[in-house]
Amino acid sequence: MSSRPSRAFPGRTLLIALYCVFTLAPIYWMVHMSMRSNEAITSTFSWLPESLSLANYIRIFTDPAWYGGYINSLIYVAINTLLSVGVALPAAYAFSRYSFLGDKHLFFWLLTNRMTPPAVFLLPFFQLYTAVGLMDTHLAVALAHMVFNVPLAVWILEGFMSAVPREIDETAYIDGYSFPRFFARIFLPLVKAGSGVTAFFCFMFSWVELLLARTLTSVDAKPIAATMTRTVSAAGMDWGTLAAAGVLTLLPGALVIWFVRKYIAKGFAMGRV
Amino acid sequence: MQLVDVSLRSGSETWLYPLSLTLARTQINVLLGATRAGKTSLLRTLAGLERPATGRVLSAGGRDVTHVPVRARSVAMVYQQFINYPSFTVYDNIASPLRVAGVAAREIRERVTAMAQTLRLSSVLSRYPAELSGGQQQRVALARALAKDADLLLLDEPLVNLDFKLREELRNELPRLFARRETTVVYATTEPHEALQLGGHTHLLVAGRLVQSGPALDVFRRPTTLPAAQAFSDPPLNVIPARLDFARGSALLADDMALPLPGSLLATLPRSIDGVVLGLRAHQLTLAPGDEPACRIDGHVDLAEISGSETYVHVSRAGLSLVAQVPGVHRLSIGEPRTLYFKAADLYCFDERGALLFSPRY
Amino acid sequence: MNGPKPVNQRAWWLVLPVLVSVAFSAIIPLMTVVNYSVQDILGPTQRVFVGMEWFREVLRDSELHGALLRQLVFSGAVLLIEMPLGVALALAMPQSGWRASLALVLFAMPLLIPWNVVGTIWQIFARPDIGMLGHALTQLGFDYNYAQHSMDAWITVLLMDVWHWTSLVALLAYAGLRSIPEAYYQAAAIDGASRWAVFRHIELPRLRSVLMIAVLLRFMDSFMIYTEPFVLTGGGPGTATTFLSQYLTQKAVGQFDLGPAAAFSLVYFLIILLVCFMLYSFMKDIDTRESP
Amino acid sequence: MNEAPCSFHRGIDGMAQIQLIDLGHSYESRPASSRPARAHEADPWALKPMTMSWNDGGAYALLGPSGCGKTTLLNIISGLLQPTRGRILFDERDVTALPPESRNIAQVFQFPIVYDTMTVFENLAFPLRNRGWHAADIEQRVREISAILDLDADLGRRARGLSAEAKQKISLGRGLVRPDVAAVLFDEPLTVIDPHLKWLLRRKLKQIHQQLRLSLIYVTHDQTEALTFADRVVVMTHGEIVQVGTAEELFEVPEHRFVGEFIGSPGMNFLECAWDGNSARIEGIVIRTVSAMRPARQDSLAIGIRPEYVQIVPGPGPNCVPVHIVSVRDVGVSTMVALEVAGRSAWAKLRAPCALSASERTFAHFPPERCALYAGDRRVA
Repeated sequence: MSSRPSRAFPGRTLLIALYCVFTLAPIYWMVHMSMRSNEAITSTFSWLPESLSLANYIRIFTDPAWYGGYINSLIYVAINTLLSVGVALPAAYAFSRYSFLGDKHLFFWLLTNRMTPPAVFLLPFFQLYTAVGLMDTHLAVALAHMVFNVPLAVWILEGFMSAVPREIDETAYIDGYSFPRFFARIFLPLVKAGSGVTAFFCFMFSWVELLLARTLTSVDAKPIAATMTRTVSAAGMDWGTLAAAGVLTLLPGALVIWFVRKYIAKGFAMGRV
Repeated sequence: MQLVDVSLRSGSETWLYPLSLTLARTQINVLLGATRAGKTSLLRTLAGLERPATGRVLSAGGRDVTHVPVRARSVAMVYQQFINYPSFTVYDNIASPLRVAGVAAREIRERVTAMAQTLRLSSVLSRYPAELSGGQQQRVALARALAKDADLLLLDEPLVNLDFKLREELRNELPRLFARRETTVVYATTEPHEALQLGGHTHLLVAGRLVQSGPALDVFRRPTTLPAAQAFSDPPLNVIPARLDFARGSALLADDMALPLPGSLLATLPRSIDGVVLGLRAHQLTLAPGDEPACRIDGHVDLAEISGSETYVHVSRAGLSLVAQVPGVHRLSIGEPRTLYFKAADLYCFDERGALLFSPRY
Repeated sequence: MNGPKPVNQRAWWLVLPVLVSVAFSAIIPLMTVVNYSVQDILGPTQRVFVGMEWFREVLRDSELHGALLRQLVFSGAVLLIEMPLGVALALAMPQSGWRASLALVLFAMPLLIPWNVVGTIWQIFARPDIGMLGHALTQLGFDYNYAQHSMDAWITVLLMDVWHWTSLVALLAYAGLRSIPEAYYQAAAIDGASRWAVFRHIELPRLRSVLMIAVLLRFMDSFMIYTEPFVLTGGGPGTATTFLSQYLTQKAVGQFDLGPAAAFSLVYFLIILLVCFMLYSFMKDIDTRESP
Repeated sequence: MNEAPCSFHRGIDGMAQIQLIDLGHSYESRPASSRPARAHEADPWALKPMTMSWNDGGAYALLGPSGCGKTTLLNIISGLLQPTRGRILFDERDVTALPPESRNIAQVFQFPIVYDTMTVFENLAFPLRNRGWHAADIEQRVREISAILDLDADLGRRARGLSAEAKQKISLGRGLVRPDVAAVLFDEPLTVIDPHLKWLLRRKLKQIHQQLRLSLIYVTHDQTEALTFADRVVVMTHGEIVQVGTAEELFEVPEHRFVGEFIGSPGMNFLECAWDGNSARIEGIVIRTVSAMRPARQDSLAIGIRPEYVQIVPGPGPNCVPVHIVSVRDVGVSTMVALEVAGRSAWAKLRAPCALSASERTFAHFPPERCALYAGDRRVA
């Protein structure tokens, strides 16, 4: 509607175009590889796909060791997202609404967990989860990922919740709402967008993490990312299958982005606009 | 409802110094004071949203409700921001306190419909608050508060965020809405004329202290102290420091200008008093001398503010600035010499510590 | 009125689930690490208290010094490239419409790829024999092979990280830019400000807090990088791309040197905490110096 | 069309500076977050086509409730918005298609806009530096403006740490610093100012206008602001200009019912009346008015009278109608009497306290020189 003042600068379209090419090129190459046979890959170099073969994909979908990995990954990511958002909601409410003994220290301590290199925890995790009998379960990975996802979730949600006027809470209490009823009926619908954004980030960080996921699983809950290391066989690398498996790991992410594309900008503002 | 020695602190900050206050039952109680005078703190204490640091809050029946949680009290509150539940429709917003209280569905429907009718919201019942204009949103908040039929209705500057004309309109509706109810209304405002137009009782707050309580006009006309007179004055009270000259029956201003004072005033003052502070309300100053003999002060126009039906003429002279509220539109240029007239009988007189010595008769 | 938050100790009940869930996975393992760092584990039941021994050993470890140096250079390079590039991309992004959505979705893509797959993608992309990049460079006459030349390995890992993470900076900056009220741009236009002045005096000051978050995130994550170079180069050639996390994992899992590994873990964690704190105070300091 | 009352000239003191020629605007696609639906939403014009001219060196105010189109008009003048119809001329030069920076105007926004990283001095100098002024000239002009706005003491400080008032003064200063602008536009600039400081800044603005002789256009919904500030007030509602006039004219001679209702507190009373071919009648009683012309239409006629001029009298007489007193409220400075006249409610605002009581029946006198006849929305001359 309004004629916005120009924010253009020379070469801006070129910059965006170049960066998009840079982003897409490796992905294109993997997709390209995924549709070639291993022999073709190693024998002839080709810039463009010559024949579209789905053989690599079929192999993945018919081998339970392969597709089981996807299911395992999705299960622990889902558990982690639910648990993280679930425990973060009341905590973020407490941080955004009240001051209490040690609140600042607690918040800071939570954030330091985001700064802990997962490598530091590898061994202790292994021992701890073995001790409590959680090794090689989806729950183990979900719990381990909560170390970095819960602080993040609390932080993002707190930003969104602080944007909701405190007077709404008070009005509800004056109206006679009990805390649980107010929280469920009135407050949660107001931070729906925030919860969605938070879930997105939890999904993202749980989905992309491998080190802990691989360490804490062996068979039953083995993630797809770990399965992919299997492709090194006696006959050398099975590039085609590896690429196809890689392409398949892009899909959940791409799908989620597509659903939240309208909220991405807002999400990265962490509700603190 | 009664507050006994209530004070309120948060950290090192004191919001309310110990004060006792009795609300006039089933009437409008106006809390009048500048921003941060403690109005909101007092309202929140009454609602139970704040626990007083000292003192007790007593309900109408004399029961101590200081520690009764908000949920269990029979109160309703309207904020200056338009606070409604954004995810509920207008209908559900108004119905919400009734639903929580477990009122029968049919009765809820009747009460919401009636309330919507009174507040002219019938056509928007199925909309969401964000789709309404500011005036409508605030009417929804009012409707929700009124529908609850609580013993105590608290309003915290409910009109301040509305356009001028909407404010005027809603302000005229309010007393009518409250009149039909058995509710004690507490209405906080910064605007003295709002207190006068709503009538009822006025409680004047200055810097966390209650300085005067009483029927609105009484407090307006007979302030007991200078701060009370200043707090209940818009435009600001004209304050004229002066020395008394009993021999000549006049007051001397800073630049030795003499103002003749009425004998009735002088007669009430002890001879020992030297310095006083004269107070004069802006509407008592005129641009033309009336029929009766009048005092005059010459000065230069600082600004003529035109409000529409009235003009606020700011005039200053050596160390003294005055404002006159005169009817009609007067366009005066800045710096123009001008004389203001007033009747000495309209002067308030305070001693140097601000206690009232003399008040004009009404 | 937006007064201070009311004090309410019962809020602890609301925080409790977070506390329990995080404490389980953070405090207990941390205790274990502290425990190991001061003991020599000789067997399942045999432990000897060794005090600061492991810490001394770790601090004298020249391999670790090498890894730390590489790590610092890497993180520095990452920040120097990704921050300006991300901000430039955010500024260049279309304002609205389908182009903006498309750019956003494209930019977010690399962020949602599992980290080992990122390594795989770049492995496939950069190999001289089958990779597009490697093949192209070889065709152009470069003697490029990231598996053999340290420099090539370095550049490839860095390029991979830029590919993987610049989007995060861009998206954060983009969100920050969107929150600048339109009136600022209008005022600048009326004042006749140049494009550079708009950036210098309106956009940059208003991006300050967002950029601080971006710097902290990028520093932390690049400092903890493990999976991607592990898959791509395996830390080599030699130790050319062996960063701290890899070195730690080698020590703990590979050589099973529990004591030194634990001591190293604590040192590692403290370095991150310290650098984050320094970055944070440095930027706070600029902030306060700007407003006397 | 509604162009007739909008064009005027102020004697011989120079040619018109800003001319709007058949200017109109409509938003084809309303943004999703647009204002709530109102009765007139079907109207496609955010700004109905209008023609008018504004003089050099004048102080004008655009006054109207929110959503009346005043900000749209302001943005068209400043060039932030392209009108969908008509032209706009500055000094006979067509600037319709020019961006804001080429229009030679300055604008002050509702909320303070300062360049945080610059000092107050640099903020004030910014528009001049961008136009290549010499340092010495900049120094002199900035000192001049900062003296007027009492910003001298803060010149060396960074802008970000200052109070909202000080920041808004910087914004005002940046708007006023260029002496050669065609006009300085103000968009509700006192919104963030504390109420009891407002009159001081109003005074500053008036003084600035007297000293600098810049053309000023001031947008506001606050009647006090508009009437105090402007030589001429442009009253707008529903995207249309309904009257242009001085404060006196708007109060004494509202040309449109909206002006009568909007200006004054409470607004003008409008009482339905009948037309007997020669004169207006309320309940059969002849009401004489200042309107000399015969109304063009015979329906929806009303007598307009300000509450300040209504007199309560004990018995019948010329221009007196029987009234029912609904309520009497002494508000300290005056007495507000709510009346019912021929089934319609009206206000009387009495200066002196009176001995009336509610539900009393008595008479109201409408002085003929204070009454005017309104046909439809417009005043009958």
